[in-house]
Amino acid sequence: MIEQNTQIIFNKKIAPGTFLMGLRSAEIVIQARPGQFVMIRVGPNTDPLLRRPFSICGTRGDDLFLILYKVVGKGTAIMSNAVKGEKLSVVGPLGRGFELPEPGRKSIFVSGGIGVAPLVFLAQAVKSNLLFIAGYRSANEIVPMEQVGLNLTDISIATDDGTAGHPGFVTELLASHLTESAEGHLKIFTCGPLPMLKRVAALTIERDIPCQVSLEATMACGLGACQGCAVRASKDGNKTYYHVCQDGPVFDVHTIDWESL
Amino acid sequence: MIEQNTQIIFNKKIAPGTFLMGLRSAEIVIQARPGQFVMIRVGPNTDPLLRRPFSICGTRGDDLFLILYKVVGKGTAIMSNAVKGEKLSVVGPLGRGFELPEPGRKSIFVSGGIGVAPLVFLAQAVKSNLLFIAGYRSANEIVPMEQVGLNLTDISIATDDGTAGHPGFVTELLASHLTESAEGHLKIFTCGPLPMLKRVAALTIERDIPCQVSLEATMACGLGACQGCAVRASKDGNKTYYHVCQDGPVFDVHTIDWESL
Amino acid sequence: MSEPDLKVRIGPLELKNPVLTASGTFGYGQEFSELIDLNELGGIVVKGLSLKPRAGNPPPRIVETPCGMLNAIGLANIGLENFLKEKLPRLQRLNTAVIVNIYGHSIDEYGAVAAGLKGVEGISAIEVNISCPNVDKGGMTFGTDPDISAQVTEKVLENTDKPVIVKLSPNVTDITVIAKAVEKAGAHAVSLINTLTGMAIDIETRVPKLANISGGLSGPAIRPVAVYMVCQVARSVKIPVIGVGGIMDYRNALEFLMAGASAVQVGTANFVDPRVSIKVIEGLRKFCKDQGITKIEEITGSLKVE
Amino acid sequence: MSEPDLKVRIGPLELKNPVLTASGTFGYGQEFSELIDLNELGGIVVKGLSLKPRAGNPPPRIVETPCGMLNAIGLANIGLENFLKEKLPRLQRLNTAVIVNIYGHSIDEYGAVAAGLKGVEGISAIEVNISCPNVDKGGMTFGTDPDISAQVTEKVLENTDKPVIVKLSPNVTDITVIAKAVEKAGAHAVSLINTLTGMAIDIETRVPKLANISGGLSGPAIRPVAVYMVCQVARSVKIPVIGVGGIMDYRNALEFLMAGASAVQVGTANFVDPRVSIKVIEGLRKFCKDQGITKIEEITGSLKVE
Ligand SMILES: Cc1cc2nc3c(=O)[nH]c(=O)nc-3n(C[C@H](O)[C@H](O)[C@H](O)COP(=O)(O)OP(=O)(O)OC[C@H]3O[C@@H](n4cnc5c(N)ncnc54)[C@H](O)[C@@H]3O)c2cc1C
Ligand SMILES: Cc1cc2nc3c(=O)[nH]c(=O)nc-3n(C[C@H](O)[C@H](O)[C@H](O)COP(=O)(O)OP(=O)(O)OC[C@H]3O[C@@H](n4cnc5c(N)ncnc54)[C@H](O)[C@@H]3O)c2cc1C
Ligand SMILES: Cc1cc2nc3c(=O)[nH]c(=O)nc-3n(C[C@H](O)[C@H](O)[C@H](O)COP(=O)(O)O)c2cc1C
Ligand SMILES: Cc1cc2nc3c(=O)[nH]c(=O)nc-3n(C[C@H](O)[C@H](O)[C@H](O)COP(=O)(O)O)c2cc1C
Ligand code: FES
Ligand code: FES
Repeated sequence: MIEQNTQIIFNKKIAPGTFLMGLRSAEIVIQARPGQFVMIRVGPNTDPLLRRPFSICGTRGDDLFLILYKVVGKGTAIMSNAVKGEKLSVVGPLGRGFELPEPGRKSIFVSGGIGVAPLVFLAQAVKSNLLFIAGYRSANEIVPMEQVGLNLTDISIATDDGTAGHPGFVTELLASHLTESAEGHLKIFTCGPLPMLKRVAALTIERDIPCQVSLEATMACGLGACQGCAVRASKDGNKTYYHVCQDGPVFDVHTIDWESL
Repeated sequence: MIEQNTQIIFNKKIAPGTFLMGLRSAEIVIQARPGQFVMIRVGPNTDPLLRRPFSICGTRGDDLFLILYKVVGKGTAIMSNAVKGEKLSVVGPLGRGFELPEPGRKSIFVSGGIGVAPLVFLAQAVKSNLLFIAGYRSANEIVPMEQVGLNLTDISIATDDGTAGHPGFVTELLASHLTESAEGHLKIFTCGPLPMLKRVAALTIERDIPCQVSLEATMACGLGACQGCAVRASKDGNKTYYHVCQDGPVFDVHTIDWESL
Repeated sequence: MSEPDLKVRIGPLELKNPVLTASGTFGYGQEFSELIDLNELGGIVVKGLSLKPRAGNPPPRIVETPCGMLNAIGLANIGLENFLKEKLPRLQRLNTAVIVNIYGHSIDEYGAVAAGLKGVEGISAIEVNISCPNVDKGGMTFGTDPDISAQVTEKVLENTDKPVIVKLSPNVTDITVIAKAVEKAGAHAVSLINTLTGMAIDIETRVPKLANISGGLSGPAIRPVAVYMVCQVARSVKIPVIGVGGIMDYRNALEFLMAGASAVQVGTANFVDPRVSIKVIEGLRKFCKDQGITKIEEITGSLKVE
Repeated sequence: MSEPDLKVRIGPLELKNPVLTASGTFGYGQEFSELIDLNELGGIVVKGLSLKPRAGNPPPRIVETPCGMLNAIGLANIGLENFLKEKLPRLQRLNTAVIVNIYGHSIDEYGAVAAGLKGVEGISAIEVNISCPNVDKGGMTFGTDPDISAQVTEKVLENTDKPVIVKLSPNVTDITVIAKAVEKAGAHAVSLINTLTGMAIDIETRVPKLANISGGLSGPAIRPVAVYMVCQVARSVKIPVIGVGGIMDYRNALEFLMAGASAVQVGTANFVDPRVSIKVIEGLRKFCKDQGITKIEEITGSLKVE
């Protein structure tokens, strides 16, 4: 984990409202594991005040790491206006990443919207025996996988409005793959909006399929110091709350109290 | 007076730390009088919160007005990074400008540093029978007059460090022109840092030479509504305070209580 | 959908919409008349008025702070007589509520200013500033003591024929105590918050940045405090509450309405964007339309807390 | 010039420099150990400690506000026993002051936490949080009543062998009254300010943004209020004052020192820049050098007001 003023190598729009940013840091590239994130300070001003968390979406060569982000508010709007050569202070890599699938298991990646970001990085590590199911609200939101450095043979798309791929929810596509014969050999990795995650959690818990979920929470420190990013633990554990920044952002599906979310 | 989202036509560095910005507004160009100012909102953020006041430094054609500014803090730093095509909200023109000199009088313009800005605009109106004395801390701060659209024949420079023109204060140069024979035919126009203005005030008051001073004050509204920009009036008047934004920024030298400043 | 009804009632006072401009931040309205149509406003609260003219504090009177500003204007104003002569005629011609913010240095002076406005046409209500931290009375402000607050309220009520809004100070341990005291004394409404007391220091010269040493903090920085206090007060009194503090847009205004305010005042934001009050009104209208709200009054106090 | 002397004395406690990290914003120090050398700090104030572990409030616990943030962590902490076992050993190895921030739900519980830390090595002082707005006692916090504040202070003093710093709430009408009460009760120092109570509302869902409804406002937004209160308190008590609230850089820290603080705490800024506390120390050192100040203690209270 380091704090570094990293240089923007590129910052390009790859879909409406969606940007891919490359930042230079050999230190972060060496340490980064899929599922981990960084806290970015979007500028020198104190409004917005806090850093913003972003999953590491991949690395290039030995000193470039990627952030895939969607403009949703003040902070991301400022980031989208930053140009090559500017520097952004980054803290990371932070948190616990994904556990890689055991050999022989087929991985199914389930993403919703910008939740694709950490899974892209994971896909580069897993490489084979994986199916990537990416859901978007609409065709124009689709993140072009080649542009983020991923050449997948097995990828399915679902769109809420039916403008591309399967018309409907990504979880419907997932369900269609959870056949009884397959169940014992699967592992699910997922990231996306909460309603989607809840559905994936329900599907995998009821079928007893191993599943790793990357969660979001409002964060202040990202370091486990402020206890701001609490998420309720499932009753089985001995903790009441986990801290997403430190105990996560990736959790085993069973450790979370999904009802509380 | 209008509030308008004006487009930046150019924003170029013309000396170290000094920028000339051209903003498009036919409405402001029509209304603007030398000595008036505008309140600029440097960005959509609320930090910095308040607008910043800037003298109108001139107009070009029928829809471009100029701002000459020095980067001294947060707001001006943000402005200096703005690029052509961006828009800035401007309120203006505001305040009372200079009274033009009566025909036959010789005008002496005395500026210190960035205080040159309103006098440039005034010089374009006065045109003839004027001497411009511009003081700077050092040669590298000199604002190139051609670049701000002024071709003066009669201009003197003073620098505190002696790197250009008269070595020493601009007020020394001024004093050298206040010969007894000239006194009755002069009018002084001045803008600059407070110590300089105080000296000009002393020189002109003791010699009874008409003098118009452009003052600065911290401003919140620029409209005469908040009463934040108070400056103490001289004892003769019936007011205790003037408001720089409304009663000024240009004042007759006699109306101000210089001791209070 | 038909146009939503933006009218709100503040006790006996009806406003065409819930957006007022806050005292001290909008002069006498005329300063903004070239930039906006004043008649579109719910109302204008004019600069704090005292019996005699007051020159105010020496400069510097304002300093910017993170997402806020400190002011120590010192309640500079032209005094009752000049107000009636010079400012009121223009205000009377407006088709919007004109609320006169008043203050005094003694309870009697409050009464005297109110009396001076009695029967005067074109004044919709009196707002009583018991909360200004810049004017000392033995080091304390009227508005930090429930008894004195009640006495001021009673005195003003005795001397006026107009609805009385009491403007509360946030610089207290429990603002609901003061709110209840002025409600009991007969106030028709309360407005809150006035500024928080604050200070900034020039580290080069080691002197306070304001000549007055301390000043009142306003602007978006204080909004969370204001929303909290409005929510508390709205749950403790029955009279209408007017929310003030850091409103920059219609979304901020909605926070106050949902927290229990019947109307809002826009203050410091007028400096940042002189047209902000109109934009807030437009934003509220659009919000009502989009959400199918026919009367904006329905929003007041609609915050869901279990 | 030789290196300036940055040492400061807080009553019986000596700090190598006047920069502490504020409770609740720096965990137990270890969270920042990969990013800065903790030994360079003047000291670390650890997260508020109670007798038993506390899970804290449900999420959302934090929300950003203009130049600030609201938190309603609910004083989540691991409890006295786990602290001594799991966290203290690492803290004891540090070469910096370790100050334990404590709180209780009753005066006795304050005493019990203090007693549990009695005689424990490697704890330089106790900071008593009587000001947290998130924990209710009949709707009020201990720190808004001078008598109860004094009682808590006495109770802690009875049960400890360490210097006692009492941390004051800003949510009061007159903070000097509380400061004087805890001084009289024997406190060795006071620290201020804790957070201002505030609230934010999600206008789409009409629910408070914090599950706890209200929370504590911190960050640069509140700095002017903090500087003002530090200045007031420093003029009313003789014990040392530690300044807290919105410090983002050494210039802000200097405002507090000039206003009368002997040391400062950096809180929310640790989230914005985890290395900020070190930068503040470096900035103060450079300022002293540039201004020819040999002992930083000379800056305390050097504000010029006539
Ligand atoms: C561990 C982690 C990893 C993340 N990775 C990515 C990523 O790779 N790419 C990406 O685009 N985003 C990612 N996010 C979300 C990202 O942090 C937020 O979108 C960003 O902070 C918004 O900042 P803003 O200033 O633009 O929006 P704000 O102005 O702060 O908020 C705008 C709107 O977005 C909502 N919002 C803000 N933060 C979040 C959040 N964390 N979750 C859901 N809604 C939010 C707000 O409620 C508000 O409605 C991640 C979040 C976490 C916790
Ligand atoms: C009527 C008027 C006309 C002006 N015309 C011009 C102009 O044409 N060109 C130009 O460059 N500047 C002009 N100024 C000054 C300009 O407004 C300030 O430089 C600007 O507001 C600084 O903003 P900032 O955010 O960069 O600095 P801040 O971060 O606000 O302050 C940085 C430093 O500058 C000092 N400072 C801020 N404002 C002023 C001020 N008004 N006077 C003196 N010191 C100040 C602060 O005390 C601080 O030390 C004018 C001011 C007024 C009142
Ligand atoms: C420059 C200035 C002057 C003010 N003058 C007065 C006043 O005369 N009377 C009063 O009751 N409030 C006065 N206030 C307080 C405002 O009316 C308002 O209560 C406060 O600023 C909080 O709202 P805001 O954050 O929207 O500005 C003044 C505020 C400012 C900034
Ligand atoms: C997330 C968070 C948790 C806090 N927890 C505590 C605490 O446990 N005990 C305490 O006395 N103060 C606590 N505080 C208050 C800070 O120590 C400090 O007094 C306050 O935040 C103001 O300083 P700042 O603006 O620099 O953050 C907390 C503040 C924050 C932001
Ligand atoms: S964000 Fe601070 S503990 Fe997780
Ligand atoms: S800046 Fe508001 S009155 Fe002059």
